[in-house]
Amino acid sequence: MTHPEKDELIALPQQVNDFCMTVCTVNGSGSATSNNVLYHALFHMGIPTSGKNIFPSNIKGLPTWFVIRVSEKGYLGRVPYDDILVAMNPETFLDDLTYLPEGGVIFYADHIRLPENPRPDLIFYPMPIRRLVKEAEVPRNLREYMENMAYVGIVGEVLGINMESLLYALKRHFGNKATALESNLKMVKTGYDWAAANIVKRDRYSVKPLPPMKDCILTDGNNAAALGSLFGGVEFCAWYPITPASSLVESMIEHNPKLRKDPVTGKNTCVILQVEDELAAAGCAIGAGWAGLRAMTATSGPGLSLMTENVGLAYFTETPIVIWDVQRVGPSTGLPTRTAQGDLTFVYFLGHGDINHIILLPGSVNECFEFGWKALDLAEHYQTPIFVLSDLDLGMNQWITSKFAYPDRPIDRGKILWEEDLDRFGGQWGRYKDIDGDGIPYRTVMGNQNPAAAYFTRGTGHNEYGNYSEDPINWANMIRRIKKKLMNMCEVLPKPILRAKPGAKIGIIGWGSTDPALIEAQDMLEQAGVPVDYLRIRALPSCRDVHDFIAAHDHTYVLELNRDGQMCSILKLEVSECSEKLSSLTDIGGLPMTALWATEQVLAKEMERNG
Amino acid sequence: MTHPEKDELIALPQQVNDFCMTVCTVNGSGSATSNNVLYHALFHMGIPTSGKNIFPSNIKGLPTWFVIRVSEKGYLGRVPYDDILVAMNPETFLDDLTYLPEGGVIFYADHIRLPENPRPDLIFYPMPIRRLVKEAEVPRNLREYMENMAYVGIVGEVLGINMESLLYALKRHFGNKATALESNLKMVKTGYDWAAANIVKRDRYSVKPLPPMKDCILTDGNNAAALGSLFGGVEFCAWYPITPASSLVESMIEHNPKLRKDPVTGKNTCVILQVEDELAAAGCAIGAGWAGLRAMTATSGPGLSLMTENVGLAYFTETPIVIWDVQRVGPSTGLPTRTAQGDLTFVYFLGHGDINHIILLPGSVNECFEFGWKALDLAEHYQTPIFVLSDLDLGMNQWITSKFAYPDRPIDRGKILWEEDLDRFGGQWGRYKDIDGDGIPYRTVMGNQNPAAAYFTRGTGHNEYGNYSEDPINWANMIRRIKKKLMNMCEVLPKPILRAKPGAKIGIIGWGSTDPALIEAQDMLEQAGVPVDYLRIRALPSCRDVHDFIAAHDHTYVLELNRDGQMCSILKLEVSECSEKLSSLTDIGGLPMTALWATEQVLAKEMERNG
Amino acid sequence: MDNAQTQKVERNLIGLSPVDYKGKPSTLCPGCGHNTIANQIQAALFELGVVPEMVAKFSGIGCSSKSPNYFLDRSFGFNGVHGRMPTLATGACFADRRIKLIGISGDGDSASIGMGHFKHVIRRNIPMVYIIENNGVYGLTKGQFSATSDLGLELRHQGKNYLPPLDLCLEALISGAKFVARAFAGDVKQMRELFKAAFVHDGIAVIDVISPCVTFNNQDQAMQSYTWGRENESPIQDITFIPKAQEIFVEDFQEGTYREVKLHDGSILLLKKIDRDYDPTSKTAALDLLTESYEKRYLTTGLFYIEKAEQSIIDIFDLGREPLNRLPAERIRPDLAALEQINAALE
Amino acid sequence: MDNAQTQKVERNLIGLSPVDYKGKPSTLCPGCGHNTIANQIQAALFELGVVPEMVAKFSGIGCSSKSPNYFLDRSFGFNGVHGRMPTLATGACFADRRIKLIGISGDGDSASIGMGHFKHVIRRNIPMVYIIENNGVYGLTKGQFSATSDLGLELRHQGKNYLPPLDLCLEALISGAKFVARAFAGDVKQMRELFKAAFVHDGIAVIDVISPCVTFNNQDQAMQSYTWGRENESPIQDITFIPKAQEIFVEDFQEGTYREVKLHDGSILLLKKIDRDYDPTSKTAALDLLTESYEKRYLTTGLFYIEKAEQSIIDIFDLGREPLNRLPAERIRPDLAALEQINAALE
Ligand SMILES: Cc1ncc(C[n+]2csc(CCOP(=O)(O)OP(=O)(O)O)c2C)c(N)n1
Ligand SMILES: Cc1ncc(C[n+]2csc(CCOP(=O)(O)OP(=O)(O)O)c2C)c(N)n1
Ligand code: SF4
Ligand code: SF4
Ligand SMILES: [Mg+2]
Ligand SMILES: [Mg+2]
Repeated sequence: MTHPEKDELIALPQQVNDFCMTVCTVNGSGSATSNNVLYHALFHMGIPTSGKNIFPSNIKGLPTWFVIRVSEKGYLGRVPYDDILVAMNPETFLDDLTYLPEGGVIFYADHIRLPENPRPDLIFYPMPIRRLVKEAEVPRNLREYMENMAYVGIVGEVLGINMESLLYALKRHFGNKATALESNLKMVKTGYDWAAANIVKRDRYSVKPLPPMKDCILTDGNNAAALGSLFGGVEFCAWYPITPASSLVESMIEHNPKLRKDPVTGKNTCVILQVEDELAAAGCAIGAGWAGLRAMTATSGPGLSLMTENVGLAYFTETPIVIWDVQRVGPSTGLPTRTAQGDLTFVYFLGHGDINHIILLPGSVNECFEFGWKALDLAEHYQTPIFVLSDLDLGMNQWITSKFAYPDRPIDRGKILWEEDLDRFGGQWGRYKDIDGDGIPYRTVMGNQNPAAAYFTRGTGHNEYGNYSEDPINWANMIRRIKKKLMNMCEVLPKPILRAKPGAKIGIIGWGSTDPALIEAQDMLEQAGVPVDYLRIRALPSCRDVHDFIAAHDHTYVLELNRDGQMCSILKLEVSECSEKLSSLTDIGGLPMTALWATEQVLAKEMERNG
Repeated sequence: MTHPEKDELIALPQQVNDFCMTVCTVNGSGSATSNNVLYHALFHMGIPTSGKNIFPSNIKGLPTWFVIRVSEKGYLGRVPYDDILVAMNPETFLDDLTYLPEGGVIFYADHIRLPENPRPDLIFYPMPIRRLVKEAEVPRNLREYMENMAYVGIVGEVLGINMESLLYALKRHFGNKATALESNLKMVKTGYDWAAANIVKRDRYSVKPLPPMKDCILTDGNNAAALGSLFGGVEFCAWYPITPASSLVESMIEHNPKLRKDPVTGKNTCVILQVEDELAAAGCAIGAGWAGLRAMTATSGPGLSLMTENVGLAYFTETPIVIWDVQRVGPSTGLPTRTAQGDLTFVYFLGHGDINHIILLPGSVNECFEFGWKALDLAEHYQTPIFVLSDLDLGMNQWITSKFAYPDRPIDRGKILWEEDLDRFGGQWGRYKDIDGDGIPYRTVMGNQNPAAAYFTRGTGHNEYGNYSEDPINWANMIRRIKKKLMNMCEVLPKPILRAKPGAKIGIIGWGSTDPALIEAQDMLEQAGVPVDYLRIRALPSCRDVHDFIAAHDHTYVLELNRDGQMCSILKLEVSECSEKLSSLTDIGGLPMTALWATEQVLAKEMERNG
Repeated sequence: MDNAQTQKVERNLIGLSPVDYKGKPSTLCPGCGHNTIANQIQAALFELGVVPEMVAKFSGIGCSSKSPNYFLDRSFGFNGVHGRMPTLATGACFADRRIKLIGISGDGDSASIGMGHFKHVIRRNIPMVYIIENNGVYGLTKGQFSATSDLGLELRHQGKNYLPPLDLCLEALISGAKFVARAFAGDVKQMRELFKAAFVHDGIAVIDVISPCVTFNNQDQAMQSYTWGRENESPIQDITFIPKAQEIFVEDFQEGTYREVKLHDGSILLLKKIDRDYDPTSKTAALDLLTESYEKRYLTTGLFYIEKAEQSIIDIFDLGREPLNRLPAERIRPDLAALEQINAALE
Repeated sequence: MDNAQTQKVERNLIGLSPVDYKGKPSTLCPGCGHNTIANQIQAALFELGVVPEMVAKFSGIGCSSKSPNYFLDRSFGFNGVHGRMPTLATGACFADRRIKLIGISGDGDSASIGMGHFKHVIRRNIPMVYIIENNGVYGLTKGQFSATSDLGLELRHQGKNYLPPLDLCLEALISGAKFVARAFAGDVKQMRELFKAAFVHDGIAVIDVISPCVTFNNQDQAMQSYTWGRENESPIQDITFIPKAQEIFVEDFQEGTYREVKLHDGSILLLKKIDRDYDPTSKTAALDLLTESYEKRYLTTGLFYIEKAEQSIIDIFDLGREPLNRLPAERIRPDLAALEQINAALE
């Protein structure tokens, strides 16, 4: 094996705090921990960083990639190349190499065979991983795992990650498990020391500490959603395991005991129940929501499909529930461990018969928290299912986000009537009467002892008092009122966020987890001489602002991670008078969006459009 | 009780072969038979007639209406009034009276109490039903039933229905049950004779025989769909009972033994299996379709909702199945015995992830037959779920329709490969390879003994050979090919039907069972000085013709029986460049559309539009 | 034996009259077994002196599932979608633990589309009375076979049933139900006593009631018809429910002919032996009896199995005694300090 | 006893070698019980001399449901959605009655989301081998409780399981299964013999295989772990499958220690008594045994119940011997005359 000459490469500029590194391992080998340590250490150094786990739908032994992007400018979307490769998996090695640009760096476990003629433009650092682990006298059953800790030390040293930050990250991970901390730390140090002594740095990538990121935390969207729900006073969650939604509920299970003891009695105030399937999960949540509990469930595409009939029931009986859909790639079982924004039109029209839904679209981990509690308020206020569409990228990957803010308003239980409230109505109350003219009726819940409180809830046609009715006019009134109730909501839902550029005549619209890619693309487009305004939609149905944005621009591109341009379709309906101003740009392969893709797509289309 | 003076009324013109009569009874009383006899007798007299049963979601004892419209001009949609009432149900009597126009006629069982001050503009004929039945010495358990036969005779006589035609209708109903025929005939005659002797005709409604309707038959859409499927060579149908789809499969069960014995072996060639739920119905159909049987299921909204996940599986594994959705009013359980066109957007986007479907939209009983066999061909040809959206009105009511035409082309099994076919491919075959460039791959089915035939089917990401793949490019290619395959179909699907009017600048679009109402409305509009062209869409996605129609007209109204204007929404997507030329007009109360409503709506909107 | 509760009285212990337990007028077919059941639920609750507001009713879809509308108008009710009744009850049971839940289902609703939920609500031992109004047919959709239809049954439009029926008591037992009984709509006294016992049982009580569909499945030979039931019913006990306050007074008490079962709230179920002595606390006895009656095709009725559960699902979740759905906002939203801790841990 | 089929041979009766029964390389965790099952299916079919093309494989979703990919690459397979495997097999069984169906499912797949279909595919007696790879946990979603998880089991992220497990053999038995067995991945010989018997059985054969998940549920005390299984397994018989062509030769044959069960195709299952004599044709015996082992918490394995069904569902539908999916168009489309008759009747 020949290494390219050092000075051939030195010509490329140094890249400090700006590169992408991918660690290639097999899953089930414990590499998740090592990668998180690397990632947290960078965060501790104050460097904007994102970490994305690209993993197979399998438990052990298949290729997994962990992609760390470091960007002083704060661009945290995915990039389609790797500056640095940490190669631990011989199987994918050759393929992984193809993602490296000129000057790229490879740290590889030295039991991996290099290709016959390695690209001369790359820098290879062999790592004597197995030897280091053996010398560290690690017990046999921990060896594979410790190999991963060894590369943490080596890579950390070469890149310039502080040992202090690595220690911090290890502590964060192992908490008070002292022996585990000690042995892992030892292994990291071994790697670190070995690298210091043996590796001559020939590459151009490195990190430098920055001032600490103020008020930032590091976590995943599912954890945030769990916490947001718990702070939202959720009292009941029924669920059925499914990737990538399971960890949302599992985070709830983790935090629930600490957060949700009744301060008065010390008893639990939130029930989390794993049930037999998603039909049951939705059914149980509806039963609970109907009975006056703040209720939710979380699932992904296949589970959502199974909830369809029950969603119709909740919609038409006006029962509050929150449904988190952490999207993965569909149709069908699809790619269970890959990300997409493919459930939007489905959810929008979910259920037979005339139906319309409210959908919240968090675009950051912080919004997962915020929409967690807001969704519960909205559900109870408007007495309807509220959907929150997150995705695997947002939900399961670690993101830097601003600290969770305490809810800025009290819990909203909506128009619930208790014994004494009913008396006020003097017998005038009817479960489905639009007393206030806002389309939202008053409701009572199970347990209310007022003899006027009880009513019979049903998914069949019913009149204002909940009694069975097949009367055509009654039917029409009932479902028109429900629609009115929900259309009234648009302006109350989270407003879109505008990021404007001077002189922009073109708009781009995005939603959800593609935000970092689109922010970066917007800057790239500006540099390319095509300034665009960027609007991120955060809820459907869309509000006036969205309409105005589209109307105000010559043309607007809707960029999203699906095949069919689903948001674009919905906008063509909701803002149909501007249909011709909308173009759809889509990317669907299961990976997060890249700014490069977005930029190229918009530029190409603009070329077309202008001639 | 005072009757209005005879000559006051005589001023109104005679209405021969042009009126609407509603028979008001309670369900479970056997009135269905009587009403059908009346209806068939009219058909036998050559008079265009439609019969609609408006019944409760209940088995016995609640109000039911049977509406017979007689129209020499052939207008067979619903009208929003009743010229003639046959009142057998005291409970609804007062309300029923409000639907009568001036000069309206009431035949009422004389045990019903008339209102204190009956409207003077109406004509009342009391019928001594109970006395007649008693005198006829009907066994006690048949009395309620025979009361209905008595009114058949009375009403028939007064309207001028031939006794010969009544006899024909009775024979058609009772077939070779001689005693039943005899006793019913006797009862009808008793009523007939009593009326002839005792009723002085004071009203203006009557029928006159016309030349026999050539090549017409009388049946319901569900029976037609069943027959169409059996003639389409369906080999497997799994189902779960649900109104209004049950009778579709029950018709199949009825005809199957006669129609589908293998001419060679005398063995059955079609399996009809009632299963535990709709999840199973779809699953079984997919299993069968996958294994090379022509497979189908039939359901309605709630069942369809439950099939959602399986539809995604069929779509993505490219498994042919046909799903009949006989629509009823939703959301949720809604009005199970009322009609609607409310599942269209739901079906269009049915399934999580990126998905798109083919939907056939029969608008007549005859089309139910035709689309019955065509759907099976399309499913196998394109290897995808094919939806056929009928509705309760079309499916369960009796309609006059032209004779069923024998399929004009051989059964199309699509690209199925058997042992010897595979050899031709010389090992090049892959289940999901687009060999022909039309997006449609070749498939093998279970039982094929060629060692190259077997493959592993899965709803997860797979490559051209069906092997598991998480590769982003492969994924994108796979689902883009599927979309291409289905978009290629538009022009092959049943084309829309145009009914043009000279000088029309305005278009109206409809689909499904509203056809008679829209045909009539078109004529009414013309008379009102607003000629419109009428396009009935028969399949989605829509073809070029639909686009051209919308583009060619100043404005187009889409009229349908739902709340949200679902077809209009889809057209706004598919023909989005013409969005602003489309307006939605909707009616949703569970009853069939009336021409009057359609006419008034279009006129009002035209007034608005023209300032 | 003849004791006070079975006599018609105008007012019960809590001063309510039978009308207070009524529902809307039934729209089911006259003679339908489901109406009898609705009546006996009213009677049982009246006799027990239960406050109607302390009951909630759940059902799926079917003629049977309509019946909650026909009793206890003063109780909350939720008539959901087909087969999913148990899930609604499961979610609701945590909202106010004082409320007693009654679920009404049909054989189609529970044995076909709802089979999975039926099994799992039992496994979770949700505190409710689960009544199946079993007529061996789909009533509301006009007479198709159900999974409890008799082998060989013939129905119009459907032909002949070639599949063996499921026995829902066996199904319940196997999945861990601790109160399993069968009643027959032709035997109202037994039904009512069973309902009372089920109502005070602490945990799920499953009662399979053979409830003839007079419109679609009441031919004399049909297993779920009145005639067949009357001819083939074989009750295993003569049952009397004795409320906790009341002295037991049995006129013809004979050694060995009675078994007493003490219920959760202190009431007693007095089981008078009929043919053979039967121990309703033995699961094996129940299995053997039900297997035998299934194979020999007779209709055993009575209390097949009863056992006290160690803890209810509400205890397992350690909820307070106050209804969860009434906790004020400040007791369900953690405070700012808690959030600050969370934030700190994620820094 | 030592007979030919259990020895490694290069070629079987139909001239195929073990490789002809292989699937794709497994991507399950090394040591996963599911891999053992896949291997034993291959071995059993190899030994039986079944043509791989005459087999079709069905599964739902889960690690277990992936395993059909890891055996019989020459057979058609359909890996559907979670819990609905039985429905796919049901639809497919009518297409070509010569094909033998194998369904593979997990405890999550069959006992939770798929419970209803599990029950009903049994009730319909669809001719297939139904194998549950039961590890008491959700493997593929990383270690949640399943409905067969042991009471009190603790799992990371999930806490403690407070619900009693379901016994899938009992469930199968109650719903009418006529071949019910349990195997343990730590006991391959028994498993293989059971597979062979199941394969020649004419109707649904349900085999619950305890198949440890080494990654998420293999702690020594866990009911579905290797260790617990090895310590608590109590096979009721020593099983030997004797193909129909072969002479029975039993070395240590002793009066009263063996039972012979004749299978549908003429093969024989030789059941050597272990602790007590057990009659696998008695449903009561099976119920009692399973109830006992459930309550006393030991792992019974073996053939619990076997009975010959009177007719298969394919007979009931009276299908021809030719595969339905190969009938040419003219045999499935009625002729013009038939349509004319229909039209005439509707005039
Ligand atoms: C998802 C769904 N499928 C089918 C139906 C149609 N349906 C209404 S009631 C019923 C069966 C009722 O049978 P059962 O539960 O035995 O009640 P019964 O009417 O006999 O009392 C069915 C299938 C439905 N409402 N929803
Ligand atoms: C409708 C649906 N819900 C949930 C899932 C997620 N999921 C995949 S596998 C699985 C459970 C598998 O458990 P089991 O059947 O016991 O198989 P094992 O992995 O343990 O072998 C679940 C819940 C899914 N794929 N589809
Ligand atoms: S159809 Fe049958 S089940 Fe339904 S109400 Fe009538 S008798 Fe009862
Ligand atoms: S996770 Fe468990 S069940 Fe899945 S492959 Fe690994 S050991 Fe087997
Ligand atoms: Mg029933
Ligand atoms: Mg499992």
